[in-house]
Amino acid sequence: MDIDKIKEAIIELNDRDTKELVANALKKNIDPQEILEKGLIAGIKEVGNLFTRKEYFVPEVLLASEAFYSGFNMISPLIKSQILKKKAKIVIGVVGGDIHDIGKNIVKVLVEASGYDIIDLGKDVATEKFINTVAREKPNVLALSSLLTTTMMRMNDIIKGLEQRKLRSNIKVIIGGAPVNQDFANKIKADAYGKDAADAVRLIEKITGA
Amino acid sequence: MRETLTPRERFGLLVIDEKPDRCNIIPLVTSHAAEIARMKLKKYYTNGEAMARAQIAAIEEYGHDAISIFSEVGIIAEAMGSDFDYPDDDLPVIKRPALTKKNIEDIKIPVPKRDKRLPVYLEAIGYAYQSLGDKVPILAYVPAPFTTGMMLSDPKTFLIQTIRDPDHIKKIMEKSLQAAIEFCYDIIDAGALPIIVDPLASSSVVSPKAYKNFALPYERALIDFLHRYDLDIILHICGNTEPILDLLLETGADLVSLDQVDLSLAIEKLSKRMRIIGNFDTSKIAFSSPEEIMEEVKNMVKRGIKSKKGYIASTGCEVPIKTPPENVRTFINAAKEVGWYWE
Amino acid sequence: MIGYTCSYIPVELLAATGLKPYRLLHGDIGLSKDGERLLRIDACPLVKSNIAYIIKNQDKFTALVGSTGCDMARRMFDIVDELTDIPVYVLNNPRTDNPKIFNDEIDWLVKELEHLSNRKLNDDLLRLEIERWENIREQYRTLNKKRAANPSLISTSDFHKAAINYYKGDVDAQINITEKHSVNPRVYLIGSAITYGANQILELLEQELRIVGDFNCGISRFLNIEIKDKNLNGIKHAYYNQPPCIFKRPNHKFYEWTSSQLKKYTCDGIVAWTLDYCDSYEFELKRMESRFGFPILRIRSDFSFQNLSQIKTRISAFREMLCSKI
Amino acid sequence: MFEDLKPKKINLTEWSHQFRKISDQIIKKYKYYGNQDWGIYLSPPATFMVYGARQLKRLKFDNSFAALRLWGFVFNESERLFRAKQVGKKVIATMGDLGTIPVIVMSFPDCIPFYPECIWWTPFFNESFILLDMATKLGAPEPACFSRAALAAFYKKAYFPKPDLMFASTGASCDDYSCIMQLIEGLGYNPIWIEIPFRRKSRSYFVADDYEHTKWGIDYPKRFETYLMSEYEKVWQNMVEFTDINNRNYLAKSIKNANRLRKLVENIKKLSYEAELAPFPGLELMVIEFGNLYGYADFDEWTDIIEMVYATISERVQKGEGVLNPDALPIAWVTPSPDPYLLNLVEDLGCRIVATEYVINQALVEIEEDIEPFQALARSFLNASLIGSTEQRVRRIIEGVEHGRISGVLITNMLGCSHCAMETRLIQQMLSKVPVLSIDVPAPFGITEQLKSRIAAFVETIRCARR
Amino acid sequence: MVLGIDIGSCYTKGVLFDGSIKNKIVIKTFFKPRQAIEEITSQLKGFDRIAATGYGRELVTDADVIITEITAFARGATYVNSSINSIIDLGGQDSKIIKIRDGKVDRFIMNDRCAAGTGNFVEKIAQALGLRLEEFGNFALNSNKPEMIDSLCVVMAETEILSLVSEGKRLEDIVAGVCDALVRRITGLGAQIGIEEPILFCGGGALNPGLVKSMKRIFGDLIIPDIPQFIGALGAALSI
Repeated sequence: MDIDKIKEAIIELNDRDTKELVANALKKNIDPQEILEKGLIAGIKEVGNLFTRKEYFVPEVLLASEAFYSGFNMISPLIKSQILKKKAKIVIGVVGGDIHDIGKNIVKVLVEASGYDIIDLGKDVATEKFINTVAREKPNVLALSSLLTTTMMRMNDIIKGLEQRKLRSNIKVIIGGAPVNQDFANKIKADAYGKDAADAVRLIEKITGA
Repeated sequence: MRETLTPRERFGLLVIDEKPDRCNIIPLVTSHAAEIARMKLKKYYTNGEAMARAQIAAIEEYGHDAISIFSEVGIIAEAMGSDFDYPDDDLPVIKRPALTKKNIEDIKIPVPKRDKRLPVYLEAIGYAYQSLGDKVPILAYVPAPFTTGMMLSDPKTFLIQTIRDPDHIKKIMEKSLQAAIEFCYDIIDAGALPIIVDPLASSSVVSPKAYKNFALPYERALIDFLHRYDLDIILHICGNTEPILDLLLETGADLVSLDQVDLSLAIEKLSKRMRIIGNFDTSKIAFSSPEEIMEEVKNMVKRGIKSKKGYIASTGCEVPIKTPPENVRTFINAAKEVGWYWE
Repeated sequence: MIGYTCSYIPVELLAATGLKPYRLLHGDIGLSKDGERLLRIDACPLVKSNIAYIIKNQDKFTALVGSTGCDMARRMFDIVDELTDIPVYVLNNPRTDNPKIFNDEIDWLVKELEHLSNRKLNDDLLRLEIERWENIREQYRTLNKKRAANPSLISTSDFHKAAINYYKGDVDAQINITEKHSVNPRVYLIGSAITYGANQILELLEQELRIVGDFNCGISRFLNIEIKDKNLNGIKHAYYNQPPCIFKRPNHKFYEWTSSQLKKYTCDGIVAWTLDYCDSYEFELKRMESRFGFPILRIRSDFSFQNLSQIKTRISAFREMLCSKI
Repeated sequence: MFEDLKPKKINLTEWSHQFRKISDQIIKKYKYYGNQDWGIYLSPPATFMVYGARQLKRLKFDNSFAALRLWGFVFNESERLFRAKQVGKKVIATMGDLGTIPVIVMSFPDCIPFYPECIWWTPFFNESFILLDMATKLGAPEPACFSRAALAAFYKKAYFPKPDLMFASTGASCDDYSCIMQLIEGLGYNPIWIEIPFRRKSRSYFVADDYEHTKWGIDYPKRFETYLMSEYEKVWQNMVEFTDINNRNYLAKSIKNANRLRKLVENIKKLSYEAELAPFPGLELMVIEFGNLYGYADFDEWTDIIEMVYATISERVQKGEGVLNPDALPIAWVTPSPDPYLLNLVEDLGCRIVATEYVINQALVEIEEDIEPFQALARSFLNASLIGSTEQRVRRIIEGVEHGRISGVLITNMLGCSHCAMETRLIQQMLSKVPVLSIDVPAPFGITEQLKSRIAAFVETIRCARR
Repeated sequence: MVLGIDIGSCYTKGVLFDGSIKNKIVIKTFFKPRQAIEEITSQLKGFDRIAATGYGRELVTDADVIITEITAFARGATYVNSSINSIIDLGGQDSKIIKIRDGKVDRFIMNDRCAAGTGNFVEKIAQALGLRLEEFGNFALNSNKPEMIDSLCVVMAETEILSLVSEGKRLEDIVAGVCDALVRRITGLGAQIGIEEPILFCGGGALNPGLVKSMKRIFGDLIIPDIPQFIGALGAALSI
């Protein structure tokens, strides 16, 4: 009951309620693991679905993720050691010249909520920095975002750079953002295109086999 | 010679509901022009004459039907106080939005002839107009209030405020509208037709409800202002606009430029009152083979010219900077092959 | 003498007054420069020359008869009227397909001429003049057949020299033309007036080509006037129905007539001679090219022939071109 | 609107600024064909500059509301003609006669006459060779009247709709027009040709014709009147055939309408020329004179605008206000200038236009209302400038000079224009009591420093002569 | 081996031809065509026949064949590129436009007395502006906004140009405007016979990059041979 309310609070984009409900649930000694999975994560995943169904848009997801984090921040110290076993390592960032990171941030929330280890390089990230990070961190997935037609070409540069440094075969590259699509992904030889944040999580699950 | 008209004449016929010799062909060749002119991007967006020369070079190279004066959508927000970096080989990048430094009440309406890079646009228009103004229409892209508003703010805060603090958003909108009006005023004086661009109001970003509440009224107000001049106004919203197609009718725009939307659907819904501009996939123009482009553009144009109130063959969004020129040329040739109204 | 300017002005009527009809067909660079003292430089060189000639020879002319053939030719008399005391009669030419105005104008002209000459232009007098002029025209027609023969037996340059008698009203002068056979490419000459002083261009052309027919204000145009009824109505009818001036609107008939001539004379090409600022032909040249389907050699002139070597080159090239086609 | 402003000539930017003060309601008030969406014409010059009229950038305009209406309306003509056809009106081209046949055409409901050759303005306002170059390609020689632009416009079909019916007047008027119309026919159009006779002067040794006098004291052979009437009858019959309507009463009415405008314009000219200070700029006055030809394709709305102009001018005269300096020199202008900048320039350099001879007299004179309508039209047409002698053409200017009302004469010529080539020297001679400047109007872009100096020198000469 | 010689008003061109071009030379005529002919015949040796064309063609007394430049250009141009339908030749005193059908001259037209449509126009204006001819062409390349120059004659244009200079207009734009004005004359000329693509552009004018740019702006793609100046001489040689 309490946990359902937490899920609903997130869907209703209410961070204060979420915080209160999580506090209450903890007081009632409900298993943090359950609060997280069935409340917070279930909520944010549903938001992801609503987003896919074009019922929610970016602002809604932003508020939902605030609500999510308001609960998550209370819970994570309690369960860190036990369950946050990382499924895979993801590097994410917005390509150079582009500062539109909201979409990327939404992906980050959902991916993080789904239990991945995520390294966020932020926005306007130079091509070199992506490549160097991949070389150093050896992630399983590189997730690239861009909102501008003019900057989407950078994705191509990054993939070419990975090839040159012989890093390409060990990593999956997924891309997203308003101007790109499956066609574009094929053209630049990305492994996958995610049309929205929820889609991105599904893709990551698929290509990392987890 | 089959081509009878100049681009200017062609556009003129379109906006008085007459069929020109063939449809207008206006792929959104903006910063890509710098590539054609082999010019550093920084020079392109900081120097009006350079911007115009690049555009003229592109016209000479491709022979499309309009000059597009544009670099990026932050132009008004910058003049209102948002800080931008100017990379050499890249478009300006926002560093600090104005509203993270001060309150909306303290933001001043810019003076277009003076502030930041607004004069760059005006100079570019002036130069292009002197050079080709009799033959080619000049289109200057003006960010709509919603887009400017988002460029004035931390985007996340802005979007959250659309739900949490609508009154504050409206204050930002009012100011951005004023700024856009002032800019349009000078653009007209310099000789260009303003195009209203509102990419951040698309359904890729905000809900139709938010579009209706915060973007549409101000697009409409700006278009109303321009209609006082008896000008025909283009509204360009790239990204996904399918959910808001019906709402677009309420903007009062005379021409609407669309991106991710089914062209036939758009024609069905809008072409009684609006001319449709669009909507070739920009990633395709950048990456497809000329053969594929030829085929697909032809299909698009064949559908487009069925639109009752007129059609402009275009790309859904800007032609990406590094697009191979061969592809743009193919786009234009394809459209020229099938886009005829006159025998 | 009574001066006149246009193929639509019946010489028979002028002659019936007892005066000698004198066609104002002056055109050379000297007279033209003189004319520039009265007219802007962009006036027609023929008009400039004629004006200069009239002013210089005022005392020779009892009267002048002009027409509305073209704007400049009509306005020429406006100036003459201001600057001299010579009586001037300007006739409205047929400019559309409607004979009424022309017929009325002829009636008017007859009355004016009667007043001027104090002579009644009655049927007898007119018949006499018609016979006299028909007779001379018939002689020229015979010669013209030789010119048009294939191969051509006399040159247009020679024909032109002989025809000057007609234009200057020397009806009784002997016409002698020596035969000069030619197998050069056969061309038809069209365009602005070939003046008394412009024989040079004909000679130049006929060094390499043979002009077998022509249609312009000058040379053989008068041959097309054939008066059947020997009275005033006959005059009206013949003059109105001559092959139409290019200025008549619409000008389909000009094209039809010229096309038939080109066929009749088995021409290989056309030479278009135009004077500077002569609207009537300048405007039509492009259409002629496509309508007639023949190559056209254009020669534009102010009578100065400063570019003689270039003109020669063009004529040679035209010949080479025609020969390669024949 | 703007009653509080002092009369002034202002540039395009200033006009845009002033325009912002106008409310939406007022903008919507002025429309043509009653259409709210596209019928609006009250736009500042900047609008037309955006659509390609480049010269507007350097022109100056009167700052009255009436002038705003006037310019908006004039520049809107092309759209207005297309719209006319879209809403089912008939568009009739009446080429060459300049002022009379439109009156007949207007007697048929929903028939709109217009002059394709008036497009000669377009290359100048656009500062562009597009139309002129195209005309060259179609066969018009380069040294020919700028109205050859009409040939290109017919070919391009982008400046006015395909006329439903075309009349082309030819004969003793203007050869360039005649040739251009012939080439237009060659493009596949089908004009009905109307013949204009040459108006002979009466002289003592001419006895054969009866002569009559027009209102302006110009004599002509009486039978030409009858002849013109028969040509107008032909126009009428063609219109009847086309519209299936035959009502002569409409003709009397449209003559009345035409006269209303002609009287207004006559009064405007009189007021302006005789006022102490020039109440209205010469460029606008020229546009007003040409409006008499056909009301820029909406005769009623145009007359309404001219009424407003008249009110504005009357008020200014009453208040003793003007747009030019009090010491501006009164000059006459012979032959219209297709270059509007030249009219601006001449005023800037110290002249004031107080008499004009724009070769459209037939459209300025009142049509008699108490005689048979076709006869009245014929008699009005016989005042035309181009169909008679040069002396008749400039007689009124000569009178002005003799009465001391005119202290200089400016003649504009076009290279290759036949009547200019023949007349200009003669006019110079006839008017030689005052300084005369004859300049060739160059193609668009053409006003050079050299030309400016010549006009300045002309002004100095007049000043010296007056001293 | 044939010597084709083209005696133009400004330059005299010679081509040695024997199945292909063996040698070629161009010298200034300087109003002394006889000297020019002598110089060419002495410098280009080894020919056994001569074919002459150009305005001084009649002066080559020992020529085996004499043809006009119209025919010569048509022969030369179709040899260089057999697909062409029109030739535009921009020479010093003359400009000509030739329409080709089946490898033969179908129509041709030359400029009238006026020099405004010839290379002479450019030379005169370059002189007035104090530019060398080579500079002139490259200057024009640097302009996107040619000034409009519309006088129909060289002398008038000179006044107009000096007026533009005094108004402080950019030299590049003026020079580009001069090129455009010249091309407009050519368009007017070509309009009379109707130019058809593909077009070969030759003569000395084709060596001027500014003119080439202006020509391309109006006529679209042009074929410019490697030896634009020698088309006439080549065509003469081919006529034997």
